[in-house]
Amino acid sequence: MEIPYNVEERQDTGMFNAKLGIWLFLASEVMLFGGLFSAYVFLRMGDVTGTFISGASELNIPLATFNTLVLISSSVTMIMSWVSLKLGEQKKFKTYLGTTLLLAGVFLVVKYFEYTAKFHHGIFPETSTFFAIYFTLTGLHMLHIIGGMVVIFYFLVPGSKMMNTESERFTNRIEIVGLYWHFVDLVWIFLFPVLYLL
Amino acid sequence: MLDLLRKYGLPINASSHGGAVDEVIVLFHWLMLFLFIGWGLFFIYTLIRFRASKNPKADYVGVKSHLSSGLEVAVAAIEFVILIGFAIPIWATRVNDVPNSATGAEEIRVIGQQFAWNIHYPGADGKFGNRDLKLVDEVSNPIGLDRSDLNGVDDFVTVNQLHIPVNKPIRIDLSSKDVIHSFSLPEFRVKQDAVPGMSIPVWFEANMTTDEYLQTVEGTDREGQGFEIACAQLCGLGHYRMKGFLTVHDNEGYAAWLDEQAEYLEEEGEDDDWGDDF
Amino acid sequence: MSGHSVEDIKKSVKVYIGVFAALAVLTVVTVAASYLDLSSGEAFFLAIIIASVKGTLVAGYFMHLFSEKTTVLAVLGLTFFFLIVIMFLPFMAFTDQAVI
Amino acid sequence: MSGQPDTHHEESFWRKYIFSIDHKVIGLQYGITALIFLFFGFCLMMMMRWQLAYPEQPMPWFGWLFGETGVMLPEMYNSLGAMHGTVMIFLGVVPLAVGAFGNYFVPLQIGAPDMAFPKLNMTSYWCYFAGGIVMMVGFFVPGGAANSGWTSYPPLADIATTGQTVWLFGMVLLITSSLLGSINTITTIVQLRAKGLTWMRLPFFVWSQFVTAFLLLLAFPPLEAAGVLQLMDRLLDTSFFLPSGLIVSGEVLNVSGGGSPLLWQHMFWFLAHPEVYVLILPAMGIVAEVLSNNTRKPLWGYKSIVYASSFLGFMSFIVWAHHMFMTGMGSTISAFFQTTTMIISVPSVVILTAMFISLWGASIRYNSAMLFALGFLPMFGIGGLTGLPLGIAASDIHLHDTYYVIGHFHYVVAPGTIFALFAGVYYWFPKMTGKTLNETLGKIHFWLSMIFINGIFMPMFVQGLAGVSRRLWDGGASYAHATDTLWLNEVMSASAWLLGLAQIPFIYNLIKSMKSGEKAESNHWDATTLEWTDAPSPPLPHRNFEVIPEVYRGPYEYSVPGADKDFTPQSEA
Ligand code: HEA
Ligand code: HEA
Ligand code: CUA
Ligand SMILES: [Cu+2]
Repeated sequence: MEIPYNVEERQDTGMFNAKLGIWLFLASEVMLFGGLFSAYVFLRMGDVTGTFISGASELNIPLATFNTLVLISSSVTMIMSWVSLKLGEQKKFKTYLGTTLLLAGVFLVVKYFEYTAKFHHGIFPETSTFFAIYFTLTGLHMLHIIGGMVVIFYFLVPGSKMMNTESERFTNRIEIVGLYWHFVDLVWIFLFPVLYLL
Repeated sequence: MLDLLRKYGLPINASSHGGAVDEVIVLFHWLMLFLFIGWGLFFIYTLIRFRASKNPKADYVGVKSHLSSGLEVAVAAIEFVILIGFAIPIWATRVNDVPNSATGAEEIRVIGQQFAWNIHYPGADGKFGNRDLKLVDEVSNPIGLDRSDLNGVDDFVTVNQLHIPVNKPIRIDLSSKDVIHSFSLPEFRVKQDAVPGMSIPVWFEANMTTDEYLQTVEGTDREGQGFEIACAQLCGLGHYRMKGFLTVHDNEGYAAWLDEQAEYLEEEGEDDDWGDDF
Repeated sequence: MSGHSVEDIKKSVKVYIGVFAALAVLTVVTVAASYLDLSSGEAFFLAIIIASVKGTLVAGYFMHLFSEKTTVLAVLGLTFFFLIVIMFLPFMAFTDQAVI
Repeated sequence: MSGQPDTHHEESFWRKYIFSIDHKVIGLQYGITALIFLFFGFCLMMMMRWQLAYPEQPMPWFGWLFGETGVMLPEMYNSLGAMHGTVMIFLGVVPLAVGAFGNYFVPLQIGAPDMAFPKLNMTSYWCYFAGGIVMMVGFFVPGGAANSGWTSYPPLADIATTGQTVWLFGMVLLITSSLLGSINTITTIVQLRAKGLTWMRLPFFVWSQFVTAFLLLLAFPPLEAAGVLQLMDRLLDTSFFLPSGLIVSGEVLNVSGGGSPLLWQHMFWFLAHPEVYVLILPAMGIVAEVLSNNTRKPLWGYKSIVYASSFLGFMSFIVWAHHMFMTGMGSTISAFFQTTTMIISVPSVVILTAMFISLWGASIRYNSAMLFALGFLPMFGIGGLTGLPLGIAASDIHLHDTYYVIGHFHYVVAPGTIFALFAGVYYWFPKMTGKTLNETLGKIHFWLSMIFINGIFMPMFVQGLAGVSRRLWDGGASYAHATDTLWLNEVMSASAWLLGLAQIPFIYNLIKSMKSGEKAESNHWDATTLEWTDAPSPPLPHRNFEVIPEVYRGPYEYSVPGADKDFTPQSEA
């Protein structure tokens, strides 16, 4: 006996199961990052020595701006890949999803340079509470990027067989990956001004 | 009810605000007792009357009246009366109306550490000397008092010995050197966490001297044991023995004690700056 | 969004491109604004407002929240409320602290 | 996230019992693991009670655990205390209430073939299992298991021995497990309800699991964040929770400083207060099922209970700082939290009141399940009522961090939640195994437990009123103000050990009945809900029902006037 509403939508809720599942997951993610942002606010308000202001001024704004644009672009290619699937254009789908993966890679590389530059200047998490929260937030965000990349890679190569066997289900899955990916983008949209610009 | 609670543990109250705290405790225990007995009687009655052997056929509807909603509203109302009438005002006087030496209070600083209470008195000038991390020496200067600061010259520091005058507001600024402790005086209805990185004031007014108190415990198991400072927050393996002593003097006694401390300070010079009276 | 026809989807592609442009522009605006000589309070609000606009665009269009089902919206509404709580209540408690 | 096709080929032992994706097997796995942990937590506590009653005397029989002298050292006591709290809550009660009962009965009660995401379900169990193992590893690292209380307040926890790091890793796994589980539960309840099973026809147990899942979903992540921060503090020398200028054992602590210990407390209690309702809501759900079944009448005020529990869940997110009144809280914020705390007591009163009133006009069958459910009511009453003076900052001055608090919450969790869980075991055992438990043994178990559990916890209020602090290695022996109440320590400890003995009939009963109990009918208790009326006992592997049932009425249609029997199943047209 199949579990109902795995692929098709339930009438009264208008959703298939995984759609609700991913939204619930994202809700918990909101609270996870919310907790960390809360820590940021709390520590910043109690920061009498000004480490937050002086710390932020040591970050590389141009690089981060570039990274923001990279991530936004990857969000667009992500949604375009889903659109292509909907329209049945499988080639285009692969191109778009591949580009997303590539952009995510670019983001990581830039981040790598940012981190190593910091380490070279002797800046580590223990340097001040500002850098502690900076490394925690960006590090956790990076883990989310890496996780997303693994999943995207899966659907690009080994998992793409399903595209032909169960196309509706595959489209649903890509939609879900997309939701996750946009969320990761969204987190960065807040991380960027909070850490770099304020 | 107060007598009942006294019988079941609640210690004697030796501070001027303690009565208000006790009053809230008493009011709540009345509410609790009332609800518990009321529902308890109902409960037992139904259990007996509606057992299956006696009442083989259940009634689909059961209770029709909505009296219970009234009861719920009543409980909520009583809670709010206690909340607004007692709780919030009491807490406001606790944290907002903190006296200081200008308003006639005795100011003392207490610095917790694993596992002792350092008590810092301002000395005759009524001003606290600066403290400096670098000066901390666990044996000779546990709080890092800076003797070169003019205000600090006559300060003295005791360990685990808190002495206060009776019938005078006492303001204690609490802090901690290492982990969170909690400064608790059960007989005075005083409790306040000592959080490192913060200095938190707590105040009270004793209305019973240690001598008077000792008379009340004469002939009991507690005979001869005066007031104590307890640590209420887990602070490590010595948490259980982080005990201090509180002595409440009458005014002359307190003045005499202060003089004695000042003398110690002069005699022993800068190396050993707390009284060896423990 | 499986109910969408091909027409609808083609239309929404245009929207996605528009959103992309808006996001890019807003990113530049935030960065530019950070070089303005604003007080820290003003800077904070400006940055948060821009970020919120960007966030709304992403959530609303890319994540289809603007046309999402009530169940999801209800869950997110609840989450958002608690997000505000965890973000600001600890900090308010902190500022109300007896003496810091 | 895939549905499991209905495969009929024989599955290997591993597939069937270990890495099973059938919610019933996973439920049983959760149940057995949780019972073992519960028992383990209980053993930790019995050792602590020796030290409390007879401070510094070598422990009989188990003294070898503490080295040559056989005396439990303070470090060890603190470890046992922290681990007792952690094990009981995170490894015992929550997995039993949510993981076991929730997993097993939510799909059955809503007429679903399985949870929405079976593989995710398996992953949650294994995360939980791994978390449990990691927690246990703590006992074997240098310095012993975590010893800073289950609350792990920094700076103490930041500078504590390695066990604390292990504890944090364990918590991250347990949190992950709970998050995955709650996503699954909510999706299942929203998506997989049988035809006709509208929200107001859900058994209250399902409602309680639904609200609980939301608490887990939204309250746990901030603690996960806090756990990560504490790990950073411990492993990477950051100072999120360490202010500047700390001096630990005479040395200036070499960190940047600038953090705040109170930040941890906020993030911890943001979870831990909702967590206590995670402990109580499923218990209330079980009690509601057992109560209506054995009173043979509908639950009185079903709707008000549903609304009250949802409101309770909502409010539980905004009362947390009542655990922090003594951290120097100002008057505005404390007024806010005192008010919300008083407000949150009202829905509990509503729920309890409705349950009491349900008894009126009943035809009460006194079986073991019912006894435990009835026992729950006054015990939760005592626990809940003693929460009130704690919720007011003024009275909390005297009671905070004393045994009064310990008494308060043990009344809600031990004779409260644990009794409800026992009721659940007695009630659903016939469904899970197809056998019945022995009633006589069950009754002995109930009465002995009831007597001794009060013998443990009632004296705690007395000690608490006297001002005896909690977490004292010597049980207060070094304090003068504890003198008068010190003798109670022996009473409590003796009761605790006798309570341990009282569990023997239960454990024996479980094992014996599983092997050779009487056969149970599929609707053993003449109940109305789907798991009894439409699923065989034990339910079919891998799909629960022969045909997916359809629902026509509310959950507790007992003794409907004019009906031919005293229960009308939900699935009866
Ligand atoms: C299941 C767990 C559970 C539940 C349900 C509750 C319920 C409540 N708790 Fe409790 N609490 C804990 C578990 C729980 N608590 C734990 C574990 C701690 C300690 C943590 C630690 O520090 O380690 C704690 C600590 C704690 C504190 C902090 C104390 C301190 O540290 O100083 C406070 C303060 O407000 C509090 C308040 C309350 C209140 C107001 C309720 C209310 O929700 C209660 C409402 C219920 C009622 C009002 C009862 C209604 C019943 C009737 C009216 C019928 C009665 C009659 C008969 C039965 C005959 N609790
Ligand atoms: C769910 C939570 C829970 C439960 C159920 C219990 C149950 C018990 N607890 Fe505990 N306790 C805590 C949570 C819990 N506790 C917490 C959070 C703390 C604070 C820790 C801290 O300070 O950080 C604490 C602290 C605490 C202390 C204070 C320590 C101190 O401050 O120094 C004491 C003292 O007596 C105590 C005693 C007991 C006793 C006697 C029971 C008894 O009621 C036990 C009853 C248990 C049973 C009846 C279960 C029996 C089950 C079985 C036998 C299973 C059968 C097994 C199989 C079939 C395999 N507990
Ligand atoms: Cu200091 Cu406990
Ligand atoms: Cu609470």
